[in-house]
Amino acid sequence: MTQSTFRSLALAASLALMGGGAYAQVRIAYIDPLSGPFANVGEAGLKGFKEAAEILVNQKGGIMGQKLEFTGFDNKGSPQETQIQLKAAIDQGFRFVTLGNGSGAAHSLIDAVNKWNARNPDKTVLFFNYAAVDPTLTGEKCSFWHFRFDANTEMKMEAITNFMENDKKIKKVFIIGQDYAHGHQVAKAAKEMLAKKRKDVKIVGEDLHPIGRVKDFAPYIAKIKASGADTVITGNWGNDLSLLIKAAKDAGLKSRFYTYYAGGLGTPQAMGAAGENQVLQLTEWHMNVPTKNTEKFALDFNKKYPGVWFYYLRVNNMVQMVAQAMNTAKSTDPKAVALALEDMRFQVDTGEVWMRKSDHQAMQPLYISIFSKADGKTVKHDSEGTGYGWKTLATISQRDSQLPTACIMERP
Amino acid sequence: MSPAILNRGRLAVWGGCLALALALPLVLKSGFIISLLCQIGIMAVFSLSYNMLLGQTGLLSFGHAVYYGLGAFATMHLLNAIGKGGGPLTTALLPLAGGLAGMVAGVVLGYVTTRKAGTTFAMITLGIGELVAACSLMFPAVFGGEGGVSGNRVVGKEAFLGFTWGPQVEMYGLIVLWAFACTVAMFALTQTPLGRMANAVRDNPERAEFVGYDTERVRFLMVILSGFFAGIAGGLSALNYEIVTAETLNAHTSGIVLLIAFVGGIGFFYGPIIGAILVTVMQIVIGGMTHAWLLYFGLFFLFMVLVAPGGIASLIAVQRNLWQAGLLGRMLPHYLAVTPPVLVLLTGLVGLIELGYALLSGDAGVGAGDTATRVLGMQLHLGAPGPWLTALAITGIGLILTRWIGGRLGVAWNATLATLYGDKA
Amino acid sequence: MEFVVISLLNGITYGLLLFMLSSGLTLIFSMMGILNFAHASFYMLGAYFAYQISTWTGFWPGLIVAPLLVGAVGALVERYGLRRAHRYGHVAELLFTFGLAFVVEELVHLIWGKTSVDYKIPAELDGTLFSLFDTDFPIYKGFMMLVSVGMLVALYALLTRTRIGLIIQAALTKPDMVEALGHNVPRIFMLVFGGGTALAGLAGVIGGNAFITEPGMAAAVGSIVFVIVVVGGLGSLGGAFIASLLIGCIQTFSVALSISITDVFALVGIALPEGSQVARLTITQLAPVLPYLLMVAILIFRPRGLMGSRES
Amino acid sequence: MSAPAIRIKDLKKNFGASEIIRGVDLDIRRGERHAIIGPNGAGKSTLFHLISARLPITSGAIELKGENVVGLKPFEINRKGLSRSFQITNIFHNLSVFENLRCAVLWSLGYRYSFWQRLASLKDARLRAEQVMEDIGLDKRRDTPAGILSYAEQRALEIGITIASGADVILLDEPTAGMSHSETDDAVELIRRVSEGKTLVMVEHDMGVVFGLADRISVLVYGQIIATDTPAAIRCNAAVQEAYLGTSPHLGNEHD
Repeated sequence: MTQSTFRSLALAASLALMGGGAYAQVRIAYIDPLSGPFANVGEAGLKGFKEAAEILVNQKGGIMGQKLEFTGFDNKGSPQETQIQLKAAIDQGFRFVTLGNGSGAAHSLIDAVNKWNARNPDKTVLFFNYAAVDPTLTGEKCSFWHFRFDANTEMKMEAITNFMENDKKIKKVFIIGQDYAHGHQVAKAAKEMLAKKRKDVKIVGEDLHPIGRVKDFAPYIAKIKASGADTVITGNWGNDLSLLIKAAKDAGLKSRFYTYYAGGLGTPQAMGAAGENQVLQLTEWHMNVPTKNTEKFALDFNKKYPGVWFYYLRVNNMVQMVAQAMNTAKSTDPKAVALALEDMRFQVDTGEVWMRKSDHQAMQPLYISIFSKADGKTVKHDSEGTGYGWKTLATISQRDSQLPTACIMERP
Repeated sequence: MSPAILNRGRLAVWGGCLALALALPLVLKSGFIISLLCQIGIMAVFSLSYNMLLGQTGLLSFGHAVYYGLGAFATMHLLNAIGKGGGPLTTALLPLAGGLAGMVAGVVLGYVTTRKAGTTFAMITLGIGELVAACSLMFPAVFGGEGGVSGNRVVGKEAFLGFTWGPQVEMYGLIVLWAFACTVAMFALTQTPLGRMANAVRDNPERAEFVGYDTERVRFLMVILSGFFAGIAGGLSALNYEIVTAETLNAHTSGIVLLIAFVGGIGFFYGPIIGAILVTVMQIVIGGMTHAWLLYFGLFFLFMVLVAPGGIASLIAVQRNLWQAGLLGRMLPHYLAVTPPVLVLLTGLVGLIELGYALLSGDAGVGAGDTATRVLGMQLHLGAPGPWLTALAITGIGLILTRWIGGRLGVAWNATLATLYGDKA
Repeated sequence: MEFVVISLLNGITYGLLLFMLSSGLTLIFSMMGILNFAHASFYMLGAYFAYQISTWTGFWPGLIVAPLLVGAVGALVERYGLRRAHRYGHVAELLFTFGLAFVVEELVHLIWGKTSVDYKIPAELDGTLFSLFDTDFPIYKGFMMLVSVGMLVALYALLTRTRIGLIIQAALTKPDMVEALGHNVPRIFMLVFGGGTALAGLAGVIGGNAFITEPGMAAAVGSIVFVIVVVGGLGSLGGAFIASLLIGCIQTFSVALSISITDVFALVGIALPEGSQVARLTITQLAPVLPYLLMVAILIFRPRGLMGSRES
Repeated sequence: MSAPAIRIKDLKKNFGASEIIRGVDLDIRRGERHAIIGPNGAGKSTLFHLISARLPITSGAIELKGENVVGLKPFEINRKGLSRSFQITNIFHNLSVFENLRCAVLWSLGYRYSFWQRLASLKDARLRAEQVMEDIGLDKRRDTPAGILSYAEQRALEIGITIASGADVILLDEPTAGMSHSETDDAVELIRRVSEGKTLVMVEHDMGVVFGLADRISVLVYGQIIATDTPAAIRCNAAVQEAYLGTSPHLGNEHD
């Protein structure tokens, strides 16, 4: 309740007509769903940020002697509410915001931040995006005021298809996805890139289903089976992914599933044994990537917050890179911080993260891993207490996931 | 009761409200508050349009967001299509396009839905709402997919009378004007033959048929007109947020507008306005204080359904009637007497819920590992039985006291109401 | 052929589950005139209760106890909530269930968390019942069908062989008459509501582990059961049964049809302009919204539903 | 001579297997006051429901002023100048007495579904509603919600709504049911007054009312008209005597 109490006080303060003031901390507003159906995702993210700020920044001297703090603002997953919460944050003196869940909310926020900065050049705001992966956010809609620390949909597909290029067992591919922008982008990228890299691979089917509305995936599995596909590519997440995998197991479908989101936030639990040796994921990190510090950090985190599993390495990357940018710029002015972040090359546990200047998209090493029985050796840690964990199949270097950008950035 | 006198009084009330609304930003300068007020204005129009169906025509709709959302998308697309060719004046008039879109949607969908009234109507609107919401995600070219459609409300180089609509406070002024115009129009509609026959159809559709009216036609027209105003509200939201996503037309939005209208009071024209203010403020202020706000909200709603189904407006109206009859004095001591036990009960309940939330969901910022949390500003240890027993005891005491004193309130209430309506009848 | 048989099996299994959900809703709606918005919430409660029981005693006791618990909760809701709301009319009742769905979901969040729970299929039922053309048919799906059919038979026996059943049956088609005969006692309402919610609970017990037990599961099926009740016809259990199977099969088979709207129109000789998004939609994409389209069509062409005996 | 106000030919109505109206032939002359009597369950109210299209007919023909009206909706029949009241009070409960009556006159004055005219400015609607309100003696209760009127007042309002539109064929279904003697007397006066110059058809159990008001009487027994004649002739009709004496000892007051 600490932060809630604080927020109600802050709110009371804003109600008492006090504008923003000077604070002895560097504060970042975390605008994400903290109530409603996606609250678990939002809460896990906020815990991650708080923990990362404490351990990776504040315990190491902070930012120019100041503490880095994250404060939650509940946008309830809604693009409109996101804007109201942005206003609330600005009122309370926040100059940095971060958001990750839902490209809708991210689009809303990037628009609102752009407009706010254009209309209030003396009180600019900077937006750190830690998980919204719509390529247009660093493409057509790219903004000087937005930085993305996660690889976008197309980069991830580039990495996946790079991996598939070398797997000559793949002959027939089926693409299934949720019928909305993300699903469309995944399908489009998969088709284009496979056509380039593996002319011999046949796309034997492509299906889109409405998001969150399919209960029984058996008919889709029957179709995949009938198509004879040995590989399935899906951008599905949440229940749409878990149900798909479960239905595949029920029907005895042996194809491999290449996924974006099988690794976290409840999916391993829901998928359970059904995913064994069939489900692959692409992430910037997972528990069984041998790392110096992150493994310990994750274990401590999981112990401290039972039921919340550390998932986002990029949260740690972002916190450290932002802190370094501020320290380098010797300023907490958003524009100065943005300039310092541009072109930054930062060493993390998995290698180098490069923030490309042209579109503000972070480039980082990525891992393809498969859901396997935890054995204490290569699969040292299981995922979400399921007894199954992720086994690395391939590492995609930072360079291999880079794609040209369509971004034409307006710079202040 | 000559119409002229009535209108003069009404004119003063309406004018006063408009002046007050326009003057608010002079006092409340916070950007957050202005955003909140904008939201309230939009929701007021939206929920008033909803009440044209529920309160005035007796049609319970679970798909009203369709009109709102389509209005918003139409406005946004038009805004983008006009682009640089427009100016602040055209922008200010754009919500009208949203209204027309809502109206067209009303013609198409109303044709199907208004064949039935009552529960069947409710189910059909639910189904149609789902259908439209599902389809909206399938056509990214129209609905913008997950990212929605965004635009810039500042168009053209010249200001119109000094307004560009860029600053939020200018947008607020625009919303107030539109909301006021819509409210006047919707009120005027209640005073027309169609508006009155809508009431008649609500009260007794069979009788309405036997005085010459086609009830299906009355419902159909009301859906179309209601779609028009919902569309305007949608258009305002498009201009205000400068982004429209598929969420604006889904079941959640439909549910919220129902909540607002009901909590405010569907039996009174101004009920939904009260609802819009109350619900928006609750959502944002209580939502800012606790993550359990949805639960509080649901419980509050259930409480309203069971105890005050006429909504806040009906509670106000009854008090006013009591006041006019000189009976309010009889009830006041009871109200005062029941307040402390209710507060005790609420404290206990809130304590229990917050403890539960902190323990079971692990509130943000506090790990369940250290099992310490702050409830109502107190540092508590969740593992120990102390806080739980205290909260339970407070709830119990509150419950007993509320039942006891509330019972006496109930007796007095019934007696007073009997006097009030007994005199009248 | 292979595909048809497998799809048919899938469709029937899903349809039977839908029937378990909609039968209770039909009973409640037809008899009490209440559109129980929270019906799917009781389905969810069934799944969570069964999960909780399964963590203590395993799956089988939960199969019996969880629906009974859900029914008891339903009866209490009727007794202390709905009956009070009833005084203010049907709209208030409906709104009460609307709010209830809200509160139940939040309580589930509060008690079991916001992610899915690990409600497993019991080991006895985990495996393959038979293989058909190289596709496995899991034992659990067979079990689901068995329970659904068993419930159908039991319900039929209850309604046609017992006195209370006859009263309920009469109330389905002629509620006024039953009321006039003095049978409209609150106790029957409580019983029907409890019974209806218990059926939803049972569906939850066997649907929860077949699919996923999570707080959004109620919202996911909430509206489809209303569609079934409308399509089947108000007051008709038989209609609900046919509509459930129909919708189960429609959803299954339409997934199989990868043809686009353009192709469909081409079949009847109409050429659609190239390139429009509508024209490019495939039947597969539309599969999950087909039930709603069906409902709209039914309402236009046969407003009383497939087997309905009264108009509203 | 012009066509009768209502002409019914071989009208039948079944509910499932049971025949309720078993071939009714009846002509109601223009301008007459016609009463339909008969024992309970004879189908009197059902006959009204069929004429006014509240229930669909099974077979036969119904003509209103020479025009076939079978298959029309209730509101269409109403617009052709037929208005009816109900045995069970059927009014707009939440609207005031005045609003109830104003609703009843709107269509006939041609305001249809107008949403561009203010009710307050429609002088003719107001005057007409006020006139009817005075006629039915409810002018003191102008702003009272109809739902809280006394029973007799509600019955009066029921009649008021029925006649307000100025329809020239009026069907009254047991207008005095449940009233005390003095209330009944008032109601009879009211009906006599408002039906002046119009065609009136009424179902009534109170024989005092029937024989005091009606020009002609039809007797409906088990779904068939056994006699149609003047009150005097009906009183001595043997078949009527038999039918009535079989079910009730006196041809007198009867309430159900």
